[in-house]
Amino acid sequence: MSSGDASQAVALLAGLELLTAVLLAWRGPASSPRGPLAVQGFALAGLVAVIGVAEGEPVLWLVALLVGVLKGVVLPTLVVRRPSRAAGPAAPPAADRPATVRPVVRPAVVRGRSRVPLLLGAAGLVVVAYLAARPVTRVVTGATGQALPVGFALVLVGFALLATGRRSQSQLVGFLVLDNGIATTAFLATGGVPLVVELGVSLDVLLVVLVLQVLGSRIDTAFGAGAPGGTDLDQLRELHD
Amino acid sequence: MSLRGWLSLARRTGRIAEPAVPRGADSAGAARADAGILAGSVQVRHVDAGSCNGCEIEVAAAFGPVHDGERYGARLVASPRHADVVLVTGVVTRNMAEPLRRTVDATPRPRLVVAMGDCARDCGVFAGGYGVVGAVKDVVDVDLEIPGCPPRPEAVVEALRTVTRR
Amino acid sequence: MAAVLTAPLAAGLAAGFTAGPVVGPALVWVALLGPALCALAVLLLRRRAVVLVADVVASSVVLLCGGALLAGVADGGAAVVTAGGLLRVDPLAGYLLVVVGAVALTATWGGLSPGRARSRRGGRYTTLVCLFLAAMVLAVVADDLGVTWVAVEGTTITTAFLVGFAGGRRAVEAAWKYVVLASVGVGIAFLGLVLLYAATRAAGDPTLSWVRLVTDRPAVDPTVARMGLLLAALGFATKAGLAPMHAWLPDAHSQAPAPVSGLMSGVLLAVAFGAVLRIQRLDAVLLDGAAVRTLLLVGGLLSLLVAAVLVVTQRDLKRMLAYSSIEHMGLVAVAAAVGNRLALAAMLVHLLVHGLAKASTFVMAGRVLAVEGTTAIADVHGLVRSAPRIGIPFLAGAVTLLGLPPSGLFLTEAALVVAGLRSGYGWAMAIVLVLLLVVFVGMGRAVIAMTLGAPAPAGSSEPAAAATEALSAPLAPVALALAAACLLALATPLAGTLDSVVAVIGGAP
Amino acid sequence: MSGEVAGEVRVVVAVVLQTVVVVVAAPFLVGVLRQVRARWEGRVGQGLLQPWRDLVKLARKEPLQASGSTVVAWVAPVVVLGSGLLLAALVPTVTTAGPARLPADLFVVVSVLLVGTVALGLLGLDAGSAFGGMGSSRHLTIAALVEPTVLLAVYALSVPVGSTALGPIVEGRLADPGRVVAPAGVLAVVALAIAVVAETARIPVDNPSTHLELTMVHEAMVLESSGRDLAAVELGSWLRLSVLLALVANLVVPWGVATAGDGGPGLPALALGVVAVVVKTAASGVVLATAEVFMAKLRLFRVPELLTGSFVLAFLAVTGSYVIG
Repeated sequence: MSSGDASQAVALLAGLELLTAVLLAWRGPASSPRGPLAVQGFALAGLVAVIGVAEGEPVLWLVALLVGVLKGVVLPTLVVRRPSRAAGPAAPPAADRPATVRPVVRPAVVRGRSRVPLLLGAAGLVVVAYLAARPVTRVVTGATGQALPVGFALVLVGFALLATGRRSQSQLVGFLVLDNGIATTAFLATGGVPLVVELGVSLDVLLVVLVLQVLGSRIDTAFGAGAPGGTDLDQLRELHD
Repeated sequence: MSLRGWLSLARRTGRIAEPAVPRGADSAGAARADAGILAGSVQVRHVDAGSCNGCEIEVAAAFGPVHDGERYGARLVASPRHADVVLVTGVVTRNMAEPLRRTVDATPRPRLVVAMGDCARDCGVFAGGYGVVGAVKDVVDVDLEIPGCPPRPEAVVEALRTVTRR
Repeated sequence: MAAVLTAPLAAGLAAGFTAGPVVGPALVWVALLGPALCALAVLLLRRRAVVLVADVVASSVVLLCGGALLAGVADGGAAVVTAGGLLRVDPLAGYLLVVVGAVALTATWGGLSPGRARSRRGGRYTTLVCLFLAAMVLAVVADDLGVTWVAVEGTTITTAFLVGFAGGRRAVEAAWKYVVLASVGVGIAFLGLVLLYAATRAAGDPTLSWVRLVTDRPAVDPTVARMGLLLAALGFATKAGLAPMHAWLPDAHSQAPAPVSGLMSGVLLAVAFGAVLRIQRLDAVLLDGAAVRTLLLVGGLLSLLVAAVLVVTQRDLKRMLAYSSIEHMGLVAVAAAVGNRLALAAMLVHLLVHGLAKASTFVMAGRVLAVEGTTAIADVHGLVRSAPRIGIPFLAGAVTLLGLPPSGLFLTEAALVVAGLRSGYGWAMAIVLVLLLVVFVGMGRAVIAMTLGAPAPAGSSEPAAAATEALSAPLAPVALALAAACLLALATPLAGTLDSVVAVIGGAP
Repeated sequence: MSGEVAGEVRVVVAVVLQTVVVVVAAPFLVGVLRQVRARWEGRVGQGLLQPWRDLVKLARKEPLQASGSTVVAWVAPVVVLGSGLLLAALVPTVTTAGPARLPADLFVVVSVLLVGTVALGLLGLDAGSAFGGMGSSRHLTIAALVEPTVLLAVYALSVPVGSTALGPIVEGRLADPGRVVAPAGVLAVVALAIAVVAETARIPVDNPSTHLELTMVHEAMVLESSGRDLAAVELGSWLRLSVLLALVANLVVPWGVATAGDGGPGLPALALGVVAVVVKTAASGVVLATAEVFMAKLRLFRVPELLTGSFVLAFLAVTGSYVIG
């Protein structure tokens, strides 16, 4: 693979990641984030593979496989999974506090805010990312530096998704986009962190998503609403000063 | 249903339209000679002048997938300005007499008025009702009549085919 | 308490330490795997006795190994390196191990609860606490900053269910916010580490090893390295509870079970701050050190401000203690920013003393909750007279936290102010003093209202099982910890050890 | 005859041929769309010729005008048809060659589009009927949201070429196929495709076969037109649809288009260009109709969201074309 091909492939895959990030910001509250997330994950894995081929590092092929399985298959599946109430033992209420019985209300129509501000904000964030990445692109040599702003943009868009997400699922999606952005930056800027760290990071991300998934279902139980995409987190307002 | 579900449903269903029957003899002498320019393309504006909705169901069936009136060049439109045929169903009630007249006036010539169903032809069971002005022919000139209460979709399609000549 | 308890043991171990090169690495592995094995034992054995004491055993193991390692590496000893350089114990790591062990022992011993051990989920609780300890130990002894990051993220994962352990809407809400905010914050730190790695890669030697970065001083691109170090410091500061990234802290600390609150408040913050200290050292070595210093100074003063404002208006006891933690982390950050030897030494002692005092106070706050059924400040009166076994140690802990003499915090705060004045941070010290005074008044008023004065007329005469357990729970750990918190700062023989720790993080004279 | 003049003649011939091809093919494209939809629904369908039959019939009918309508009622259809014809001549569908005096510049093309849009809006308002005014208001709202997207998307495509004319952009993609899959190009084409769907009043922005006045956009504006006025408006709209669809098809699959070359395109190239554009446009019509079958029309309040999304994509394409190519 020539360096021209490699840089073109990197640009294409990075563009795909950016596109899926925008799609995730664009998506209505009722549509599943699984497809775009999976595409983003596979694009990231493809990026790793391309870098592996371009730099002749067979270790990166292994990492690409790991990333593809984790971010292309496992995590998107975990995000959309709705654990059934009966399956997991719900946390029993504390003995000293009587459990309030709430009717389980499932709204038929998912309320959704307008995505326009978020979308326009995402566009602005991408510009910010391009500006912020400029000093880094200066020091990164090789075919990958040009696409580096995409990693930054993903981080910022993920952050925006997380901050504006009203449901447990949207926040989870934001977290994954953020994480994909960091991973993209890592692979584009450095050709990947050391393998030990990479393995640990992958494990951590998987566990965090699992933990959040379980907590999300507990929130559903505690707040008594099982809307698609999880309970409206605006209800989480018992703790404040 | 998922997209894959829709695709497989569409594939399994295939074409559900009835096979096309050859057009019968030109039974409708009422179709005027100057309607010849309508051959092959007829836009239909449907007017409910006071129907019980039985005919409406049959109109919908005539343009539904099974009878598929569109394959003979007929098409329902949303405005009388776009129409060649005013398809009137039901007896003409007091409130609808004037709108019906205006609708027919708003239809550019050459145009045809088709009275569909027994009510539209001779008031049917509603004859003599206090709110009834009369049959369609008492209000506007009628070119073609489709008998039946309600007429079968095949009859609707057949009548329109005498205009489209397909 | 650490020194009091472990001095003889540590001396013995240190003797063996110098005898052969095997002992040091072995101690590191014991400190790391001990808690993990305790977790495994709980999972496998499921005996009530094991469930009850496993976390105490794990804490003791960490304390002993930490003491021995500190004794070995301090005062000119060579750092212990193992696992191909991934793990490395220098004096700072040894000291933080001692802090982890000592505070964890206080929290777990004081939080011993036969009732919880009997319950269905007691095993899960103990397992998670042991894993939490293991993650903290890994975060401290890792030399590779990437491994440190993985371990810090691991502390979030292991504490997530501990924060939500009580169940119910408030606990699960706190857990959700904690995991989301902490993992995002720590994610930012990883982005920073990635940039740092990219900078070192461009300089020709890609590495995240802290010691290699400090000793080799690669010629990194200053802009990228500064971005990376700032992001990394910011991310780890989230986990250390510095404002304005502190939003998760009051929720998590107020909803977690008391011993876990004590652990998180007393050591998790310190462990995360240890990572910040290493980042600060890198900033000083690779660049001019101004960026992270400014970040710490601003973050520290902001934390003090946030704590001062919210402690005064606080209505919940555990939230008040959480804001007190933010206040103390703010002090620590300011001390790190001042950065001379006196300030750094004061900061190190402050970390330990605050951890011991905070863990004791949280343990006592848990008993207050068990006895009174509430942590609302306004609903608790006259504890000293109604339940002296709880009221007196609680008052003692709170007074220690407030920094009244003979508390060690009084000395460290005084030393910090002196150090700040010497280094030309007079204006900052003025702000610190004013805000400390506000916190002192706000917290003091609440504590006095709760402990002194006449008790409320007793409502229900039937004490709950939890209350009975709380009234008979051991006081020894709290007493020991508070005694250590008062005496430790006076222990002059430790000065040499402190000197070597300060040398690691580069205290300019 | 000098070579220069001969070249110009060939260019004019090519442009005239292109216009004729588009005019002849546009109703067939609509026939394809309706036929594909009918087949997905299990119907037989009306056949590809039907739009042509409708047009011929409409042209032969007496045009009626609503009382109170003004000169706009017969001028606007002519303007709509004229803008469609001009688009057919300007936009590279069969050939990328164009007369030098009338550049197929980005801004010219968008202006021509806008002239048709505004004429249609005025036509809806003219009769003073409630639905017409409502349709015009919606139509112009959508247009106001779409035009910036079209401008940005084509601008992003023009960056690597260095020219805002559509012909060189298509030629550039033909010369360097890497640009077709370059992220900026992909983003811009996706944005452009959404803008085209909105501009030509297709699902999910508008439903061309609706009978419910309250949901109408395009249909509501032409409710009062009849006879040859209606024929002109319909043909104008179909021309728009065909030209824009062919443009998107040419951007995605530029192969086969007759390039300007030296001295204008030759006859074999033009013949190939005709076949290619017919095949490409028909294929994209099949894709569009299939997509429409499986989609629901968006609520009007959600349309700005869709169009903002496409605007963001176009914006990213512009930023991306400067940074990652």
